[in-house]
Amino acid sequence: MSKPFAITLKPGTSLANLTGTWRTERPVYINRLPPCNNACPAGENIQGWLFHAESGDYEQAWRVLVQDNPLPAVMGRVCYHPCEGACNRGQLDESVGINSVERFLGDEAIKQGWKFDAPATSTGKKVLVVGAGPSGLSAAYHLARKGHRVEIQEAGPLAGGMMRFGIPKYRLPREVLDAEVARILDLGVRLTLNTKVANIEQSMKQGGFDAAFLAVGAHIAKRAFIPAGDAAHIVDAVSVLRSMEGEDKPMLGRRVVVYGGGNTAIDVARTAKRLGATEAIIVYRRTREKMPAHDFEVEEALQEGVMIKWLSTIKQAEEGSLTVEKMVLDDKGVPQPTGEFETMEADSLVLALGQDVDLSLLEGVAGLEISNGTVQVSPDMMTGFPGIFAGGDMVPSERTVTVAVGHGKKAARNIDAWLRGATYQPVAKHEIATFDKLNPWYYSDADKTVRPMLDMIRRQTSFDEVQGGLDETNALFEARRCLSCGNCFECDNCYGVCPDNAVIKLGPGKGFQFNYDYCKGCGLCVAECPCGAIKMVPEET
Amino acid sequence: MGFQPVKFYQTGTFTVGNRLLAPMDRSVQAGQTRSNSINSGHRACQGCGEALGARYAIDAAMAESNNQLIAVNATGCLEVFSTPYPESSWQVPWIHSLFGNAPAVATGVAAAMKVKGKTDVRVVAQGGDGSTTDIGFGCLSGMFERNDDVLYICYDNEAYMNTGVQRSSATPPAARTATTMPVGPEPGNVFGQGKNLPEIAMAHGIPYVATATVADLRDLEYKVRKAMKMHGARYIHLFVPCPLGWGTASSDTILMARLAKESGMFPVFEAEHGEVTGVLKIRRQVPVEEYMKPQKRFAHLFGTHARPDMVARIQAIADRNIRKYGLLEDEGN
Amino acid sequence: MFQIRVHGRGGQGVVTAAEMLSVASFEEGRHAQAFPSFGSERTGAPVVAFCRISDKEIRLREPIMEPDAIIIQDPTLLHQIDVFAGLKLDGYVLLNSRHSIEELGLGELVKGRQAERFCTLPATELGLKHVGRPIPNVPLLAGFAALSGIIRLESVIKAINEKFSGKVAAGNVAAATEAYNLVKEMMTGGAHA
Amino acid sequence: MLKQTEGSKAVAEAISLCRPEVICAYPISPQTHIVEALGEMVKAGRLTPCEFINVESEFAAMSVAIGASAAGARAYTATASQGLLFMAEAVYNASGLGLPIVMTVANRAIGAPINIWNDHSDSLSQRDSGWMQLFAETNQEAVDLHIQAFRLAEELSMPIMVCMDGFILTHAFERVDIPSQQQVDAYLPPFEPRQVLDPAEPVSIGAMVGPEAFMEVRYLAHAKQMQAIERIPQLAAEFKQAFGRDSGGLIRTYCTEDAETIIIAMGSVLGTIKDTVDEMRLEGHKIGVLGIISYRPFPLAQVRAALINSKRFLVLEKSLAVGMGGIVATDVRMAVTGTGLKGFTAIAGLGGRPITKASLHKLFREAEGEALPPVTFLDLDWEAVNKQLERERQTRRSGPVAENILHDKGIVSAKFG
Repeated sequence: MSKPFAITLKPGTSLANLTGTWRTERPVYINRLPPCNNACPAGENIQGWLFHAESGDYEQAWRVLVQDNPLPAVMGRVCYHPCEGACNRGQLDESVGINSVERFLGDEAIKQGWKFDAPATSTGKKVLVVGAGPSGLSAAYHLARKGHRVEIQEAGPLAGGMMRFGIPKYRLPREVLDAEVARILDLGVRLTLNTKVANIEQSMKQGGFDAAFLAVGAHIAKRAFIPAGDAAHIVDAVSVLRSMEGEDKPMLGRRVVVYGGGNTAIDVARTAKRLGATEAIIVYRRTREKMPAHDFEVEEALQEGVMIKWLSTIKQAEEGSLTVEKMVLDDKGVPQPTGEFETMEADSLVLALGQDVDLSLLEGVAGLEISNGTVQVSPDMMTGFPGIFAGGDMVPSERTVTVAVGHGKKAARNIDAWLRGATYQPVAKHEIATFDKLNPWYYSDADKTVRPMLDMIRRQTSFDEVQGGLDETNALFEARRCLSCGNCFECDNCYGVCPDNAVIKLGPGKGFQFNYDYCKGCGLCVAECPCGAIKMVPEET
Repeated sequence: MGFQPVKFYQTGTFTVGNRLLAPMDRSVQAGQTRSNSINSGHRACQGCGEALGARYAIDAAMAESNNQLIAVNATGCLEVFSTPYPESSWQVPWIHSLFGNAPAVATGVAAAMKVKGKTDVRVVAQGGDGSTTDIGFGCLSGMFERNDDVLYICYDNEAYMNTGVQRSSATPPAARTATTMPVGPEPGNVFGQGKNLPEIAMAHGIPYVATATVADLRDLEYKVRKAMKMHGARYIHLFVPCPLGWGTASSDTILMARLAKESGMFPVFEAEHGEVTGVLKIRRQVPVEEYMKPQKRFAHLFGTHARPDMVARIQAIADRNIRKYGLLEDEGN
Repeated sequence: MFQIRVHGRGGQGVVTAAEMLSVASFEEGRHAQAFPSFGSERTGAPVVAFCRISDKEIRLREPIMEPDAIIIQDPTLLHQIDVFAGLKLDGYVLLNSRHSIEELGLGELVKGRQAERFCTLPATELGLKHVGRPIPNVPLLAGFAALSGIIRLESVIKAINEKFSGKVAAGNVAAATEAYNLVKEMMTGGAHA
Repeated sequence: MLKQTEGSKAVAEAISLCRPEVICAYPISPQTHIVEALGEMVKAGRLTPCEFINVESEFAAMSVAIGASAAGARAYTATASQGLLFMAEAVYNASGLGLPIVMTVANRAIGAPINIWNDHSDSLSQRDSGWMQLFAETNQEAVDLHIQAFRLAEELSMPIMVCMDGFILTHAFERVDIPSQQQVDAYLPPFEPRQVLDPAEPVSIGAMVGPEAFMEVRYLAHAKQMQAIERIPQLAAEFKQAFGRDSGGLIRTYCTEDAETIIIAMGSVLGTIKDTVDEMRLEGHKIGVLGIISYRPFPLAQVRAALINSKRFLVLEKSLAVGMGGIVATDVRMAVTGTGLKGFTAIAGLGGRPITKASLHKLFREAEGEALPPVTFLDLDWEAVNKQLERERQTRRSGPVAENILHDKGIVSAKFG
């Protein structure tokens, strides 16, 4: 067809006009650090594993998860999930139930019998891990995956540390813990129980260990000076909780008073209730807002009938009774005595005032610095003695399972580097994907899934697990509530909203790239990216 | 209404694509093989809503017609920026004739297809608000009345942008244009009774009338595809913000469309044979100020010589839309 | 060339009369040209139509100002416009009326002309009688054929059958035939003359 | 087949024989009978396949034709007067896009004052639109020109107006030979568009063309009409061979061989002129006639050749370039540039004013005697005009001009209501 000159044009010929020359700013794809990942003490790539869970690929999700944390089923129960506190979705409706999805994945792994991949190589190096708590298990796991031979020496009769001897069964069923420990041991980690390391240098030399990671935990209960009559029944929380694992259950009486405001105080009070106490009363110096225990735990305890007496200190203990002084908070929130006293009945008083570390194994080791009852470590988790690393409750930090697991991972990376004569170089963190970087319009309204709770009678009378897990539908739903903050999740918005067709879609899983020949730099893709994974940068001048 | 209900998938149907959806449930725009009916290299301004809207609409029509489509274009920005000799951005058979005759030209094309028995070839006519609501109004009404087999799409950016932002009968009250300057006691465009073209189209009793915005792609595609499934005269009024004419950031084009809808300034609905059959509810209602403030064409209503009285009158227009079309969830409908 | 002018009112079939006259002439193998006084007249308004008949091609396009024959479909026009303007001295006049030329007070007009070329015919009544409508054009055409001999009745009947069909055609043929005979009778009988 | 029929009906039959695929109809006198007849044919199924579209305006009529033609359909419409002006933008567009639309213009005056009668102001106002304009002298020629027009338009991919005098031809019953379908099919091949909207081979038609190419586009349109100068006589010759009739062509001469005075005109008035010339010839006047059939393209060389051996010419035209004089005359004068021929212009028949043999006799004699001013207004009522001019000299508000003149002429305006 001979087409009339100029009147009729060939289709699509405007490709000859490179409108990219109009641009003064260019969009670039970036990755921002999601706040959940940033907040996770265990350094989990939460968004990463949620991504797979969103598509229903739970095994892949679990595998991504356990790259950082070998204990998802435990973590899904006992972690206080700072990730959820940081979750941007919290500003939209409610944060994503990361913890519940983690538990689902952990339970699914146990149910399906998923195993860790065997280490690809063997380095021939031997590492001693002291303590089979969360930190020690985590370090052992990561070291084993890096091809080192690992032996855990544990003073107690069972692995798990505080996970077993500090956390009640109703929060962490022991078969879950056992399954996750067993999976770590399946990697070839050797566990020696009932073996207290008395002298670390000696133990290392004897065993021919190239490095050691110390994670003995904090098992010694802190005492407070409370004038007490001889007949007063005063015990510490650590012993109470530990004895729950033995044959003989602790005898606390019908009216139990717990002194303290941390999670351990809550655990003991709830345990007492389950052991048959008609009254379990927590006495705490300050107010509920100031209480270190997590609010949801406090709430659950209250639901179960635990009572809490705020702004009170125990001044004296006698047989069957306590003397309590009322306190007030001063301007700075510090409790001050009022001089008002009262008496309350109590068959026993449980002190939950914190724990100390047994540092006896370090006696005589050169270069160590001990302060406030903890071992000081460098940022690479190494103590002052080369080759000896430490983590968990025995180093200065928040004392949670998740932090401990994080320590184990971090220490393992550094031990691995040290063993290779290198220094571990952490990957630089991206800028955090804060809420203002997102375009939340695009996320559908979806309230958080509520996890099922055990009925109240059983909560008050048995040690059955209180909080249930999600089923698959719920877990999928919850995973899909993730906003994928800061990282492209292939929603195609940039591809769709570009008026100049200057975004090239590379195909599923491959993301996008800009066609700068035609991109005019309008910035629509940036504005309409739901998750803040594009930014504008000035063109070079 | 507005789009096929989709199971909750992270972003529902608000984003262009959704990797969690089955391919057949995804938008045309998410597809790697979408037609790109209007190709790269066109000379629209940065962030042009009309270029975007045209690709959205024509790609959807292409998909629904199995690429058997002919497009007719009125004079206007879209025509000028897409076909400056010697280059054309169109990848569909396309004709531009005049400012005011796109509906009639489309009628002619449709008649030719009918007479030649090419029943699979479908015809779309398109124009801006000037050509649709003003100069081409007569032809449009004629096309409607005859119920010619044409889908007419109006890209409404509320003024004559091609000629330098002059008022059209789709320009909102109080808006600044080159012919309604923000001076005098009633600055900007007059508060008239308006010219509601979708309702005028409905008054013709044609099979399908719908409004849509570039901020609700799925809804737009659903409407274009629905319209393309029908025969006879069909009308889609597509709201396409203009960064140049409105004085907004080029990156805010979709935001503006969204706020127009969420404030009630632009009701999004569909109608069959003259009766409203569905509305797209407001999802997160905003006052009209939130929509107006980022736009320089309304700047004279805010700031030092603020005119809250005029803003209130515009809010009243939005409120009336909300009542009339039942745009809020709790208002029935 | 023979030129006819038809006067009447809108709705009386004036233009049709001229056209049928041209068709009748065409049927006789002659050239004919019929045209209206192109206007925007509505029902009831005075209307004029023209017809030229010739044995060779007709090129002339001017209105007929000096007709060889005038057919007046409505006698009330006599008092309103100069229907006889330009009538040739030897011209024909056929008037739709039950009254005679004299009764209509047209004696003056006939003076100095050929009185046998002036004739009236109750065409409206004939139309009513045969077609059921007071349309006088067809009877007048037939009457004109009888009066002038310019065309034959058979040609008028052919034109009728070309224009109409069925009952209407048959009625018109009947009306035409009666009109033709009536005029012939008047001419030979001289009853009115 | 020979028929005694109305011009409009004859043209409608001719159009039908050309197998148009899309017909756009909007009523305006005096073209209505054409599209009415076509509408009936389509509805009755006698013209098929064809889409008959009742549009809402002439602007839409031409626009629908544009769309149809661009989509590869043979498109036809008809208009007149104000209607042509109302579609003017689309008229230019159709030619600019090179769409071979054929349109009948039933020539009629342009108001105000509103006037439904014949003159050539309408199509001549579209002189520069890029459309070819062919003027019919008789209804037979109108029939024949339409058949030739489709062929020419489609060969060149340019639109054509076939102009026929409103009422004088459109409403005249006369003898017309309507060709057979076989004859027309043999002469006019199916429409093979030069550009077409087709999903199988997409193109963009109607691009914006800037200074860098616009002149070339315009020149190419001009070149098309120059080609038409070649093709029109050839197509007329082929037509004669196929149909046995002289019809069309660029110009037609009558008694010009020895003529000293040549009268030039377009359209149906040529018949009256020829009758007048015949009568003058009988009296020994050396006078002839030059009919222009193809007004656009204007056959400069052919007109020059036809006039070169005469002494003087008179252009009698039914149009007026207000403030200037003749429209056709200007073109004719260009054709004879440098010949030294004496030329006169007579403006005649505006708004349907009858052009009578009597007036022509007088006019032609004056032309022969070169006793005419350069521009003559035939049968102008000087008394009425002068009275009005005088009134205006005296009073600023002298009342409605048309009304005044009608009063002066003693005609009751109500009669024209």
